[in-house]
Amino acid sequence: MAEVQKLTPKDFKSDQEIRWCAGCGDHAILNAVQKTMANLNLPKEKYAVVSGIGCSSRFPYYMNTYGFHGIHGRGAAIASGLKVANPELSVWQITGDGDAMAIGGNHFIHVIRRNIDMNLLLFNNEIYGLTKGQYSPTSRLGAKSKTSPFGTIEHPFHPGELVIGAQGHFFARAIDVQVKVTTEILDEAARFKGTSVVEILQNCVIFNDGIHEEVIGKNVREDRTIHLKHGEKILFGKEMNKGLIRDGLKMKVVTVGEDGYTLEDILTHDAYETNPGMHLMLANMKYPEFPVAIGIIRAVKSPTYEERLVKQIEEVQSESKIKCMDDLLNSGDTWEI
Amino acid sequence: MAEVQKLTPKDFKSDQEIRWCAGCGDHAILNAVQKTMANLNLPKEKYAVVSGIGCSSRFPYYMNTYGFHGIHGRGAAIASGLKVANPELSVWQITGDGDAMAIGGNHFIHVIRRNIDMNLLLFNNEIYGLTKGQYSPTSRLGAKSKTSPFGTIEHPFHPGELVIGAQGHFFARAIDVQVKVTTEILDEAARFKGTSVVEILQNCVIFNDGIHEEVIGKNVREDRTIHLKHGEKILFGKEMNKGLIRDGLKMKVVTVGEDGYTLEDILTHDAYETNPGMHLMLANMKYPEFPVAIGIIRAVKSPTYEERLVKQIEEVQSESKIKCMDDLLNSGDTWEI
Amino acid sequence: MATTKKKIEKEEVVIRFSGDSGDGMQLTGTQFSNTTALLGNDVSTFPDYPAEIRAPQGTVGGVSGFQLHFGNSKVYTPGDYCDVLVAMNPAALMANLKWMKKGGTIIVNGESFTDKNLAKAGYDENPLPKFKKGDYNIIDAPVQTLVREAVKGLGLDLKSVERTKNMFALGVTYWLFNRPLEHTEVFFERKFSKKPEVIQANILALHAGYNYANTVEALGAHYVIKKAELTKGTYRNINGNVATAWGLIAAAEKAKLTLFCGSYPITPATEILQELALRRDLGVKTFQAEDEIAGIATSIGASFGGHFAVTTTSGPGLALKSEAIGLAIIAELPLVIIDVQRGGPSTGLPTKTEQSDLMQAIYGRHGESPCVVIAASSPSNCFDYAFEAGKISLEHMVPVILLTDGFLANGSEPWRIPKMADLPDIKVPFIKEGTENYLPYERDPETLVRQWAIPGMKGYEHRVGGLEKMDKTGNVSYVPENHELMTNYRQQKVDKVANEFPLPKVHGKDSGKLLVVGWGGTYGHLYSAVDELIKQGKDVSYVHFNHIFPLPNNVDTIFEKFENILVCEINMGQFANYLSMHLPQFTYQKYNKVQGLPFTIDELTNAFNKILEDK
Amino acid sequence: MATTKKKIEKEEVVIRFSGDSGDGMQLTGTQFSNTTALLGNDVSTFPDYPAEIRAPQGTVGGVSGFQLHFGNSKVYTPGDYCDVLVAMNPAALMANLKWMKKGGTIIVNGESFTDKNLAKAGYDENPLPKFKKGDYNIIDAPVQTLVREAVKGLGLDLKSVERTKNMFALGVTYWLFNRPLEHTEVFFERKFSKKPEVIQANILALHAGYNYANTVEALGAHYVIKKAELTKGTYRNINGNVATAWGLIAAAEKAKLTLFCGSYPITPATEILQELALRRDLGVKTFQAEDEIAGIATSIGASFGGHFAVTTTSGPGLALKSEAIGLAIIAELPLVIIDVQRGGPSTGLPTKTEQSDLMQAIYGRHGESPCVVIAASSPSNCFDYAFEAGKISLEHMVPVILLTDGFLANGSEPWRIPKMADLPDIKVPFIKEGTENYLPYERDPETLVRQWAIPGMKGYEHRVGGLEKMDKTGNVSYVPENHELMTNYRQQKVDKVANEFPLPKVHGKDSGKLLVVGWGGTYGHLYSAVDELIKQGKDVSYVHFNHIFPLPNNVDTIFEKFENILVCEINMGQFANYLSMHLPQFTYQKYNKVQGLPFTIDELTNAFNKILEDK
Ligand SMILES: Cc1ncc(C[n+]2csc(CCOP(=O)(O)OP(=O)(O)O)c2C)c(N)n1
Ligand SMILES: Cc1ncc(C[n+]2csc(CCOP(=O)(O)OP(=O)(O)O)c2C)c(N)n1
Ligand code: SF4
Ligand code: SF4
Ligand SMILES: [Mg+2]
Ligand SMILES: [Mg+2]
Repeated sequence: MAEVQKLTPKDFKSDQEIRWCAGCGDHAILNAVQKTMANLNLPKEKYAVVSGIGCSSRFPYYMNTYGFHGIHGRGAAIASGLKVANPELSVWQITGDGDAMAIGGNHFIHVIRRNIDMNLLLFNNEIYGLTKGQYSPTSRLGAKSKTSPFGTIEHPFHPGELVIGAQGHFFARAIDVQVKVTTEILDEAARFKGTSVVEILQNCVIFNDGIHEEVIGKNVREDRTIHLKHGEKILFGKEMNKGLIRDGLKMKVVTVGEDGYTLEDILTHDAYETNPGMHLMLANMKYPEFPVAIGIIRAVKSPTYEERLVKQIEEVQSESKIKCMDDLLNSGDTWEI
Repeated sequence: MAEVQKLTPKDFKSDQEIRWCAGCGDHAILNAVQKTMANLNLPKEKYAVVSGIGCSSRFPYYMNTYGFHGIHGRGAAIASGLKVANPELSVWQITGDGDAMAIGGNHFIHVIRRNIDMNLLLFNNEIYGLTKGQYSPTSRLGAKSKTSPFGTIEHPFHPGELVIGAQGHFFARAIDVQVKVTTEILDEAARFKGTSVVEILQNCVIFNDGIHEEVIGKNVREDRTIHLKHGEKILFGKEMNKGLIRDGLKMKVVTVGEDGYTLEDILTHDAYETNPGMHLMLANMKYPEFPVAIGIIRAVKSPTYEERLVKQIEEVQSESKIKCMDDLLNSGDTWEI
Repeated sequence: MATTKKKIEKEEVVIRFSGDSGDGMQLTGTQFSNTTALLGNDVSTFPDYPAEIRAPQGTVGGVSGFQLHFGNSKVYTPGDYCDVLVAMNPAALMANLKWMKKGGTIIVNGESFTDKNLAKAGYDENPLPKFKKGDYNIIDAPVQTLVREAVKGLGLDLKSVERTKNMFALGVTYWLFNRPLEHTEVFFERKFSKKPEVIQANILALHAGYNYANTVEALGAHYVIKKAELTKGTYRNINGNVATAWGLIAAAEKAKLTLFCGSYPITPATEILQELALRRDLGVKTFQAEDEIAGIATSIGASFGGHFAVTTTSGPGLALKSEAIGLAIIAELPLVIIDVQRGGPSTGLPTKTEQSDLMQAIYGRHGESPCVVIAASSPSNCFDYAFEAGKISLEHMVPVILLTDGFLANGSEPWRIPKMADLPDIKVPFIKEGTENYLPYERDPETLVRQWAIPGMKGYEHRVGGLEKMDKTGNVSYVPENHELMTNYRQQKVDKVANEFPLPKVHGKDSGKLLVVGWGGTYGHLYSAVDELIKQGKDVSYVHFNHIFPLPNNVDTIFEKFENILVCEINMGQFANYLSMHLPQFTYQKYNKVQGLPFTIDELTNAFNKILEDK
Repeated sequence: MATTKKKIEKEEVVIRFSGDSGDGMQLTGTQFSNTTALLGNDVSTFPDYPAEIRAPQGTVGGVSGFQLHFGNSKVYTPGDYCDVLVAMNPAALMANLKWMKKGGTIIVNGESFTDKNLAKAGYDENPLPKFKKGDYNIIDAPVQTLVREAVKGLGLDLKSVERTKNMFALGVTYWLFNRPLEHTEVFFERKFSKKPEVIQANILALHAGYNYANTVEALGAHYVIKKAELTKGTYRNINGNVATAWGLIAAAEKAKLTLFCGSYPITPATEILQELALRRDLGVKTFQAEDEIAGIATSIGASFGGHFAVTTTSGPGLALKSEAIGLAIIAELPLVIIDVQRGGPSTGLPTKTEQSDLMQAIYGRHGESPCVVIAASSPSNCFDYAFEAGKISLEHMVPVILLTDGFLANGSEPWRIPKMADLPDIKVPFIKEGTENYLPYERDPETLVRQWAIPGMKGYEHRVGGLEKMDKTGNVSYVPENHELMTNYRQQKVDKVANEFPLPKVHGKDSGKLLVVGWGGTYGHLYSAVDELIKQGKDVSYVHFNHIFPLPNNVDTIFEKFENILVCEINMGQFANYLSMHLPQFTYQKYNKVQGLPFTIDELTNAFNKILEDK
């Protein structure tokens, strides 16, 4: 690869005007992505950003990279084809909770299952933004929206749980406005070989304003979220004195120094553990019983689909006598006239 | 409801010739379903059997009930509409690993999420039978088939794991040829209010013969499977002396009476536990490390979609002034000319 | 309110409110049209907004408009050119000036004409001082200053104050056309009952605008538009989407069935689902599905279960439903599919109108899979055609596709409220109780319709599905001759629906030089354009199609009496091509427009005149 | 092997092997045709089997058949009526007797004519003794007994022994037509190299059949069919699906691109995916997607990524792909979509053939979304049209739908192997290196084709997508006039492809009373039927279409010279209707069949004669 000139986030800004509402969480995520890419030391032309349809899916237009604004729900499939065709690219899929988990649900679970190396950024605002405010598969039970004027009657998906159910190897969670933290998380996601799903809690100021506020509000965030880091004790809170311990086959929150709990008792986060049980519990933690987990929850290495494909092709090619189309045409039973 | 005449399995046999291969596991499952229905004490016309496309999906034709042989992958959605329209029916969806988890993957996870009260029987033969032998989303990594002549390069889904990832409330596993056990399991599934998913390990004699044999083969079955029963110790083996114990946040297999383990140490199965962690581990158990779990792994009560819908309609109706179309037409701003 | 200026009578007026997407122009327009309708004028509206939630502020791309046309007799379109334009910023002026009538009134918020905003809008310099006297009557109002002044007692933050600018503009237009303020006042009182200061602010801004107009020099006169001579009755305003939703509920009530709608949101069809979701009180079951395929598949399941099932969508969603429509066709179950057309292909122009899904509706399925296709032609008659779609579907056990479009869906007009008792009955072909040996695919010899048995009915257990079925029994059959028989039955069953379709009426003479042909949402424009020429004594007539597949019987008897047939469509000529197939004995000329916009009367009359003048 | 009977020369013969689905008739038929092709005869085959993996044993519904037609000159169809029928059980006889030529030879496995089997087949009594002398030459062979005898030394279980019955039947027919056994022997040796006893058993059964035929009285004579006069060259047998797969690989090689196929299995298209999956050695990337939508969407992604991307399916799958085809059209990316048509609607008759997806292929999308549609017309020319589909798609940056059908897909024929060097080049319009200011939607003024830049290429970063795009830049645009411009460009770009299509050749005179018109997979039957009448001196000609949308230029110059035009299709008249649209100046008569079966020559010549005899 040619020597890469050091790029800046600005190099990743396209000339198109940004058409998200003022105050939309998408703006901050765009910044974080552009920062991450600038840090990654790859030339601009090696990036491809693929999306479906939704406010979030407008993303590729604002990136000065290769981009594909696909059709609703199919971003994961388009990105899969692109990555398999061109394994050298750094492929990013941008999607919304509707795009990924309503119409795109099948491609979402299948790309994860196949472990195709891409970064899947799921902007979760718990609403259909672009179509102006209908509930989504992540909207909470009872949520009122234009299509649920009397409240929804459906259990929402928890993205992390579905990712793990679909054999997910990488799952992380981030918060739109925390650009620095998000950039760190995206950096790890980008370096991870396999499908890295990052759920980003995103605010839709117009149709679902403040939906994450109870957990991530400035004043409460430190007590109601926990930033997981591999190999570190699972501690949180303003004073960093609350933590998670094992409780039978489950977990519970304790305060270090209270009820006889010491730092010793606190669990250490292991993002690399293959068994998904612990990661499922971490991904599922909900306020008020638990803090909501931010950071890399799961990152388990495994060969990617396209690596396996390339390897299989090489193996078969090295053994087969058929090297070109003429060989194939003349293989097997033929006769002369 | 009218007095129900005691029905026999024969009452549920339609006049159509059965078109599965001799030796196909589907035959035994058909028997088990007919037995279960006869036991349930519901009149015949209250049953509806819905399917997609696949060998397994031919099922409705062989049932002398209402039936709908849908299109590939859409059985779950058709059944959802039917049940919501007609909550009094006992709705059974029959599907294959391809029908449910390939093309039908999205409807599969969404019906589970919504917890619509139906019995979803997933015939898992790890192959596309009807189209003559291509690998499916449950085929094991490396499996050779007509479309993977050099072995697959994809991780398979584990149905139980995906069900739990999709907020599943009921998951069970059964073995095609064990008609009696399957009948028991189906009976519980039918009585459970909500989406009851039963994965049935099914043998395709033609395209994937013996795929489950290593685990369920007559001679090894007792040692390699475990029949879970709610409230009972998790024991298995010919002598019923092997069992599961907790090991940190995971589980392991021990022999009672060996290494100092006693019956006390053995875990008790709790199918009603809300937290899915334990059920995920049980559903995920794989030979040779673990025995494969048969029986009801998870059965957590929760209101169904259609119950909530009926309730919401009743509530709104009791409060609204609009009682008929004329009321609606004349509501709001109107004027006379 | 007392006003002091003189009054001028007008027959009809076109107003366009335009501003940034966030300026509340849709609300303003709706208020004006509701108030106007209440006064007894006929009104037609055309909301026109960008695809983004918030398109870039201050740019032409971000302009949101609401046009309305009202008069003292029936109005058929929202009008082409405006008598009055409200432009809340330079971009709105830039975008809309080309739609102004010479001599019309332009109300601008002069304070927004800053250098920055002018640049964003693409102006090199402020255009306001440049207008020639007599070109337009420009009312340059200091809107910001005046609303700030008006609401200053309320202690609102700046953002909330700014949000009332649209009410100022509305107040000006209310004065101009002598409309009462009460309706809008009541609207705010209801809508913001929990925020009294918001109510107050809007009402104060409204009055400020009204008073400003009353005071300012430039507005010399009120306009008076007499009531329209409309049929007696109770009226309401309705847009196409709400009318569609209500037509479906009405059909369910007439058929004595529960309405089920499995659907997935998509512009511009979403509002139908939203309107139905509000109607739990009428027992409507809406099911927001995971995608369009689940939308139709749940509806097919509900139809099998004995509900009146519908699914609503727009072009991309109709494409996704193609396979399942085939299932409903072969299962011979009732199902209504509503396609609110928008600009294609692919995501295309999602908020713009087009008629380009016609071929997809008729032919967009594999195999020989005929179903009925009909189209609405005005916002309010979406009610009638939705009702009819239900009636045909339930009575003939066949899927019906109803085509509307973005123009009808969002457009509104006053509508004489029907009485349910006056609507026709819907007779569902349920299996008669006591029937022995139910054969699910035995047909009525006349209509070829099969009888419907619903799960839960004792003694009629049977199976349906997508494989070819044996005549009468419905069992799976691969018998070659049976496949041909069933294929013919399915086609003929649909063809026979034509017997219920009226022959479309010709507007104008029933023979002559030129017959203009339209279908669906272009009715208002085509009618008005033809009518204008007829009034000028030109040799032109008009016929409009709401029944597409099958065509009504004997359409040839209409066509054969004209020298020229001109088919006008907002697409590349799909209906014309379709007519070529079914009535190949005629030659069809085409007039097409594919700009995401309705026709204008001007361009139509020009096109017609060209043919009329041809020797 | 030495044979002792006399020889009779024949020009052409039709044989049908038929039995239970489990009887191995497909294998038997394939062996006979391969052996026959190797001898230098021209062969055409028609496998015909039930939709179930194992349809009910012993019933008519469960009969699996393989028909083949071979001769000493070119054969165009698998034949209508059989000279020789092999019927392995009563059901096979019941199902196929109507296809027998009077006086033909029927080889039955008499031991299977038990009461139980007769009843299952629907016979009241054994029909064999009832045949009149001279009706047919019935060879009633004790197949079970003889194979058991033949293989008894091998210690096989009963099931394995039974499985060799088909080889006995093959042996009889080999004797009858004087075919060598070697080819089949070698086949078994290769296929079961790890099961020597299976090889032995099959070879012994084959010989047993051959020897039985040589011995038995009833078979008085060998038939001798001379070699066909075929163009010199290397030949192989190929069926339509394999030919399609290979045509795609050839196009990729010529374009110097990797072939990517995103697909989901579906009868009768699955074999294309399977064949491509075998070709990892040629670098082919097959991606078995989770559904048809992912199949096409991954292909669109791969196309964006610079691969030659294809997706393969049948009718229901094409329906599901509709929306995404629109995306490829507006993104102007190359993509080949292959639709192997089967009987519809819905699941329909999945293993049977039909031509009823034509309208869907041309019009089955929302919006104005034209793409190229072409169709193959023989098993082996699936190679040529798959190659051409690739060439058009890559050179014109446009999706191309290739229609084949179940009849072509499974049918096979000898094929003269082309040399890659003889195939035309494929010139992909890649952006030229060093281009500055790449505008992704700038077009070649001649062809309107845009230039292709692939992710990874430095300096050409750009975005594509489904929203309407600005001319040249490709940025999102809602400008009304631009939408019309781009809509026209997309249409004209497709229309211009017609310039590369040859005018189809007329078989027979180029003017006269009757022109028979066909398209796609009916070529062989229509050609043969017309040819037969031409040889009888009748005033009839034939023209066949492989290029459907756009039509080749100047087709009117062909049509205008005939009094009658008869369009023959395995559907309800879709191509005829389509022609009405595009060439409305002609009147099209229709001859249609919708039975899941190809035409027969008889029914065609009857239909033609009826028109010819009409005054
Ligand atoms: C086939 C199809 N169906 C429906 C739509 C309409 N649609 C566009 S975006 C969207 C949902 C957007 O929600 P989400 O994915 O959460 O994105 P957000 O706008 O919230 O970022 C819908 C329903 C469409 N464009 N295409
Ligand atoms: C839209 C569509 N795509 C593909 C098919 C072809 N098809 C029919 S069944 C099937 C897979 C069957 O596998 P599975 O669901 O596992 O059922 P099984 O036959 O193994 O019981 C496929 C791919 C189809 N009928 N329709
Ligand atoms: S509608 Fe919501 S999600 Fe969409 S741009 Fe606006 S704030 Fe963001
Ligand atoms: S192919 Fe397999 S799954 Fe299908 S009927 Fe036969 S044995 Fe059963
Ligand atoms: Mg969202
Ligand atoms: Mg299967």
